[in-house]
Amino acid sequence: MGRTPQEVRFSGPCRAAPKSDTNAPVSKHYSALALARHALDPDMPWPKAWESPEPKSSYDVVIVGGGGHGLATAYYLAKNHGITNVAVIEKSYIGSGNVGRNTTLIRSNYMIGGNTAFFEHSLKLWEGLSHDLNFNCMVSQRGQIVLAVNPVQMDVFARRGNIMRLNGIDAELLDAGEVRKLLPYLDWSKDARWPICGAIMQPRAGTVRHDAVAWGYARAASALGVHIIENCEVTGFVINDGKVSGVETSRGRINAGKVGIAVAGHTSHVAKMAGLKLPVESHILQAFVTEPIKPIVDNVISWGAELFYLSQSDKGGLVFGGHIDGFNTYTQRGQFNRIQTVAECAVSLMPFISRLRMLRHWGGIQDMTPDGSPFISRTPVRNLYLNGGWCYQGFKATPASGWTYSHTIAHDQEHELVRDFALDRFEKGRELDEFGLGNWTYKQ
Amino acid sequence: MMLPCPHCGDRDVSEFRYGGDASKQRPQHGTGDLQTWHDYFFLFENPKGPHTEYWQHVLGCRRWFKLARNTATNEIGEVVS
Amino acid sequence: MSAFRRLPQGGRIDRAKPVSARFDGKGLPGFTGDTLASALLANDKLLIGRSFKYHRPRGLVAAGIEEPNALFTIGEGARTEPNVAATMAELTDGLVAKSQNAWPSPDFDLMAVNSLLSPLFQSGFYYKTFMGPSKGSWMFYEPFIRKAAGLGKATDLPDPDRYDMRFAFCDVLVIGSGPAGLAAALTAGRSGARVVLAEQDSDFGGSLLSGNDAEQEAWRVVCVDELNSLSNVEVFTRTTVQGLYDGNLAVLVENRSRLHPDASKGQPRMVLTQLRARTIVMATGAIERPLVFSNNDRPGVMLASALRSYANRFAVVPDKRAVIVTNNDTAYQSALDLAAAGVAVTVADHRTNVSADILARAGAKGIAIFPGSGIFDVEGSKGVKRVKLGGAHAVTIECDAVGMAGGWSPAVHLSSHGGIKPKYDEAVAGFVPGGFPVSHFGAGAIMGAFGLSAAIAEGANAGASAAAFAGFGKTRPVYAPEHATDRTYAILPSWSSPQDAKGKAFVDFQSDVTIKDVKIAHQEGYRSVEHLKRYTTLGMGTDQGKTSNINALALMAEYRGITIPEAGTTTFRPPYAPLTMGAIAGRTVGAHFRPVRRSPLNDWHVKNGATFIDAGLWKRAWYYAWAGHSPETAYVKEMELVRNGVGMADVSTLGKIDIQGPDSAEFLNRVYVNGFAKLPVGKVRYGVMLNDDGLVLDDGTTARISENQFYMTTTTAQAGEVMSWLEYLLQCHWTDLNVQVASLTDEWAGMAVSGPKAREALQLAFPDADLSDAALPYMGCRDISFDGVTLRLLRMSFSGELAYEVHVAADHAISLWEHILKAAAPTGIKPYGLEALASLRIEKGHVAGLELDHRNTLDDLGLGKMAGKDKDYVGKALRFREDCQRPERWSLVGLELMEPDKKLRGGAILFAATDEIKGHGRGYITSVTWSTELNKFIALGLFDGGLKHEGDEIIAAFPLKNEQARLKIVSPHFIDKEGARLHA
Amino acid sequence: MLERRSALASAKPYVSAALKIAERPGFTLTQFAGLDGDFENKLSAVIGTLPDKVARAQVNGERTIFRIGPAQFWIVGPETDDAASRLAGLCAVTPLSSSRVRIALEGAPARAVLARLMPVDFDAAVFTLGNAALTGLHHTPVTVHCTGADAFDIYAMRTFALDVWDAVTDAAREFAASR
Repeated sequence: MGRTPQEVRFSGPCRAAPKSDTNAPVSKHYSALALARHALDPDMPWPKAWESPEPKSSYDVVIVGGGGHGLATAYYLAKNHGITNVAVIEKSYIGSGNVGRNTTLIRSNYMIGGNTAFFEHSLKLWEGLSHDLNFNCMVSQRGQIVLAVNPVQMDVFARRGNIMRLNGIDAELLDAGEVRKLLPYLDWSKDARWPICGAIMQPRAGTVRHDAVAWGYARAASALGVHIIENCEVTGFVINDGKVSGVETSRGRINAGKVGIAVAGHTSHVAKMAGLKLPVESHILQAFVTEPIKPIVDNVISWGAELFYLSQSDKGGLVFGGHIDGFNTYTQRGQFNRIQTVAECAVSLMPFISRLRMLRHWGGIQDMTPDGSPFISRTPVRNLYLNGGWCYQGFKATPASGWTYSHTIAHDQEHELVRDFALDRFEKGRELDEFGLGNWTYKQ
Repeated sequence: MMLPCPHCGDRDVSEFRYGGDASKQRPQHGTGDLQTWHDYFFLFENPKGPHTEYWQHVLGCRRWFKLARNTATNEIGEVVS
Repeated sequence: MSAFRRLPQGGRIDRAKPVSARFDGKGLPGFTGDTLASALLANDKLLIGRSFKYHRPRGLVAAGIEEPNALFTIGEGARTEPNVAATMAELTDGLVAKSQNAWPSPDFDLMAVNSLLSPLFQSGFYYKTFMGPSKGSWMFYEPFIRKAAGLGKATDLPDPDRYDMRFAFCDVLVIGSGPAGLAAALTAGRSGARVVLAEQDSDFGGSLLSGNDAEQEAWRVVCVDELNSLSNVEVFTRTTVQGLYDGNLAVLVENRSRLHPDASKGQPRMVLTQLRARTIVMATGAIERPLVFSNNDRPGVMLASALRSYANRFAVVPDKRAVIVTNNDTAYQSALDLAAAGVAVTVADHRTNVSADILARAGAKGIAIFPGSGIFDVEGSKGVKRVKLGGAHAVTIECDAVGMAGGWSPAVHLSSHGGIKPKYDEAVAGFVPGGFPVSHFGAGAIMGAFGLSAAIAEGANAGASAAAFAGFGKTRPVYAPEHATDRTYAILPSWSSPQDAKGKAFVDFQSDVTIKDVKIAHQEGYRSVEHLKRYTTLGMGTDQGKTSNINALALMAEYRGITIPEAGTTTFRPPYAPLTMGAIAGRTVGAHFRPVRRSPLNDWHVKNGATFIDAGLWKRAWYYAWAGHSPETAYVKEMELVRNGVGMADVSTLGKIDIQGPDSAEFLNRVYVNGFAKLPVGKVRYGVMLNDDGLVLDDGTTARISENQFYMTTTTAQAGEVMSWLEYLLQCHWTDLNVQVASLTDEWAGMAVSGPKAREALQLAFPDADLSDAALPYMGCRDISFDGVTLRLLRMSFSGELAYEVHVAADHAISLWEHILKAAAPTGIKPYGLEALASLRIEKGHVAGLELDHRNTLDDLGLGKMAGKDKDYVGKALRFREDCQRPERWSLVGLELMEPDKKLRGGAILFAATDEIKGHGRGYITSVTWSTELNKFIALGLFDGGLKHEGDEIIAAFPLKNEQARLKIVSPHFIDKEGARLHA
Repeated sequence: MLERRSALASAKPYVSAALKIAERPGFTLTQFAGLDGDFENKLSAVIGTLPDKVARAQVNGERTIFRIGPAQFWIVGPETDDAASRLAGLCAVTPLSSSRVRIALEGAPARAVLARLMPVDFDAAVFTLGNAALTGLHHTPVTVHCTGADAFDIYAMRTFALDVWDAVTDAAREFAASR
């Protein structure tokens, strides 16, 4: 052991960090081979996934918000537009917002003109993401099945599926018999309050390991030179003559040629510092996970009776969610009546779930807009850009959001895929109400 | 969350229907141009902190009332007349 | 050779009541009072499972809710419940338990090969591989990973058990019945306050149940007896407080599994209580932490407090010798109790200075103490054989069990559910509540008060304060037993021993996270406690990190060179322990999932062979047996009946609203786009409402009953919305209007009598009424009396035929319906259902739910002309937004199928004849029907530019079925454009 | 000839020695709402004392009066009640006799059963004779009225009556006589 027994101290607080051998070869590229090399030489350290530099005094672009969208934007700014002098400023740890609090679903079953192409682009980017980032985000295209509970709903689903097909997106209409073959464990009994009469399926939809998205983008962006600055809160914008030139932060002023906001959940709060009042309210959406069990649910399942969606994570827990609590709040604590509602859906749709146990429930604060659709656009302040208002769909939008937002920032012009995500659409009467729920933030 | 219905007393939030920000000034009927109505209907202060809002005791006396609540803590304040 | 044995006497087990359960197919004897865990240990079953990732042999670690390893599948068939902690399962006759995650058995697990590959499976390995060779490769690997992951196997059969839910209210909720909780509950109870005491264990007493002091036991019994005697106190065992929510809502779940409840007799397996407590006393105790050293997961290595519990409560002890490793004084209580039970005990104490008092007391019992030492390694693969001490004393000791005493973590979970973060307390070397709202109080170990007399004093104090806060100021405190002392703690904040490179030192047993994984997370920059948790999966298991969190974040803080408070802690989220989904859902499942709404005519429909369809909450008659048994064809017969004779439909589901008051006309004039101010008494008018955004909210009819009274109908779907909307406007904004509204949806039943013979039919039914066109013209309304009952006749038509709606108080609905059918039998009148109703309106071009979808303007629906130009109405300003006026918006059209051999379907996408069939098209079909009048499929749809294209031939595409059909755009009024039939 | 038909005509009877659950038909229910400041005086002139709060119903002879909001009352009287005609023209009068079904619960377990259904404190010391609450039962609006030590009336919406009956009898299943 090389030390005399008397010298041993059992570890306690504030001892020096473990020795890391900086001369050891470092596997920057992730692969099975790299894993094997590390397995054979357990002392060989892995490199940091992303660097944590001190902020510089100035950047070409500052992105406010180190969540999925902010990190993806920084990555694509560097990769697609060659803009690498970029800082992502995060008030907590990266991925501390909704990218780590969602139900991990990805899909592109969108019907309204302004949405379809954007979300399909996102799904295509998801399909190549692990390779692109050299980080396994576990993109699992296990298919999403949306269950219809009456014939009228089947027509509504058909319209959606037809639009998808007409836009080159996969969609299948299933009758009740076909659904039953796939999902025998649903409540097919006479007791079912609403009988399942069919479904629409998108085979390419699925799930992604959510945290990995933040980490993968951070690592890839960092490798391209982007600065990722955690524990740094933006406290104001430097605006002169209607033009932004930097941000005030808890770690001092940082100058910037352009500033992009990507803080969904807190968009109103941040935009207000730039003098903007927005069609956005902050609402809590709860999510739930059960104990891990062996594989039993192989698809993503959504229900037409009430907003309810479920999938099984690779770790084995059933992950599910429902509707927002329905009043604006910034507390990440949900109301128990909503938890009951969701449990009632789960057990009524899949009676076997009754015996499983919920391990955790948590809440994320999401931007709700009157029509349920987001914003990616310039703002009335020059060189200040807005990405927010994601409602229920922030996670699945992450890659396309970064892709189009980076374009919007780089070219000072909205990317063609997000032209309809305009800030002035309510003034113009161009709502994007994907589900026809009406212009209410708390009912969308 | 328990909400104080001015007529029925403290009741569980599940008995109520939410009606949104009550600090907004609805233009008088028959007045207000497109911009005024847009700002009234579509824009939100969305504060993190004190908020007044409408609730209806829909599974009860059906009264709408204005309530003060803190959106940062969900602490319930007074019914505002 | 055995490692554990049951003592011949002692413990809280009832030796007079033997119990036999089954474990892995073999009998498992024990006694009432045993848990599955204690029975296994008593039967010397040490190796009871395999670990999640490496399939290492594992044994019990704890005796309580924090158990990470001993997870079993309990029950069989539809009652299979995976992942149950053996420490929480009471041993009952017939209990069937199976081990998990091992094949073929925990003793001989082929998957243990994983252990050899363990260097590959370090934290985050899956983020670094399984990406090749091609883009979608994860889909190839995922099934293997999924199969390897997961803990137990669930059943996919429906749960046959019942779960109940209740609401409750109290003045003081006391959580936990240890010394502090008992003192709090009793002190509060003596004040007369309504008190609820919730205890997760099968008996009251908390840590007292694991002790062996007669005086303390007597104190416990006296307290419990007095609590039971107080009528204002409710006490619950086996009841876990799972979460605290806004408004002092505590969610309690009582587990009654041991009673083998019979669902058919209404007996629940669990009862969830939503308890609104005016005040809450948290006496949730503390959980002992393990220490981190090589092979600290060997079966037989457990918490020192667990060894004490098994010895004192269950009379199960290590066969010959136990080694206890500690960094604080509390371990000596375990050591002394084991010694008293005849077990040889050695203590390795991380601290170099152990108090003289302890040295003396331990020495007197023959306990050997090695100060300045810790365990460096444990040997023995399927059970402990020996431990190697290091530090000041490098000795090897043969033993049967190891007790770990790494200090105590106060159970702060519930105290932080409300959003108050716990704070680190140096003296406790753990997190204590970071504060309480004014109505919450803490007492005992949760506050870091680990001594008995301190806990009781704090408990009494908290109970008195809580009662006083709830308005019960007078009470008599509970005092500690005479000889109760406060045990000393004197913790040295130490977490791990230096490790050997080959051994594995576990931080989180259930998630198989080792100290090396924490190091890797640190190296790679996953340093915030949340990153650490998410990257390594630490604390994500069913034990929710109860034993692992503090050690892990202490280690991470150490690697980062910061203090524990600087590193912070993760957020504690409900539930406190795994919470059965069925218990949350309660009785609101299956047929009781959501309320069923039934028309007043429902019983008649049932008796007369109607097939029902769900429309929101309503059950509606879809079609009737007289017309056939297929939804594809029955409605066509019913349509023919209405077009050629007369039919009667149940329209009771329409929203109906009574509007009274001097300003009623002005009110209606504001909410409808069209004028109502001058509607004459005795007349009905069709009206459309907009939302403030200028989009269509709902349509319906309103009749003027008298100068100041109106009778409004809304669509079935929007009835509730419209009612609330009217109340909102009146109560919040238009307080100057003197109007009262009341819902009549349930008061009045409605029957639509439609068809050329409608008047004839009604005349037969009501021979005394003047139904002439002059007396009751189109859009006229009149109340008549029939057999002493008021009927409201409204001459209006949804079908386009001569038609009346007859409304009557719902009590009389069936009698009236039967009367009309009988009296008007000569006309051939029969009932028609919702499908025919909806199809007839398509032929007439009336919009309904599928067109009124919150996306359309008045003009989109061809109703623009209705809006009064010179009057104000809700939504007027925003109706004229730029895009809402675009001439090429999708607007209502009629559509006729041009190809008779084809079928039209709802949801088809419309294209111009020359368009390429792709993209979003120029509109879509909203509603389709076979037209009996036109003898072809017709539809309503929304099309780019609407009727500007009347006469154009277009294409409907339905790619989901590879169908396309040619259509012609026509007026949506397929029949009787001039309205001759309506006015007949 | 136009007989009345109960919304619970097809309800499955509930049989129990300890707890009676049964429809209590045969009442007139009328809503009276004020259209001027003098409303409550006019109403009490005809009806007698009015309840001063929602939580407490007033029994005047054969009539039970519920305050259901500001300037709004329900009067539940016998089938032959003439309150509506006597108040016609003095305020907004809305007959609602068909709109509600009255379900009575009586017996020792009644409070426990109610506590399983509604988020209201039904403790014997709190919800006493004469207390009333407007609340939700299985997502539908109901009025609960304490009519005796362990006796209660639930006024449920007619179209949900059978559903409420099912919810109540299901909640009371463990007290039902076994078949």
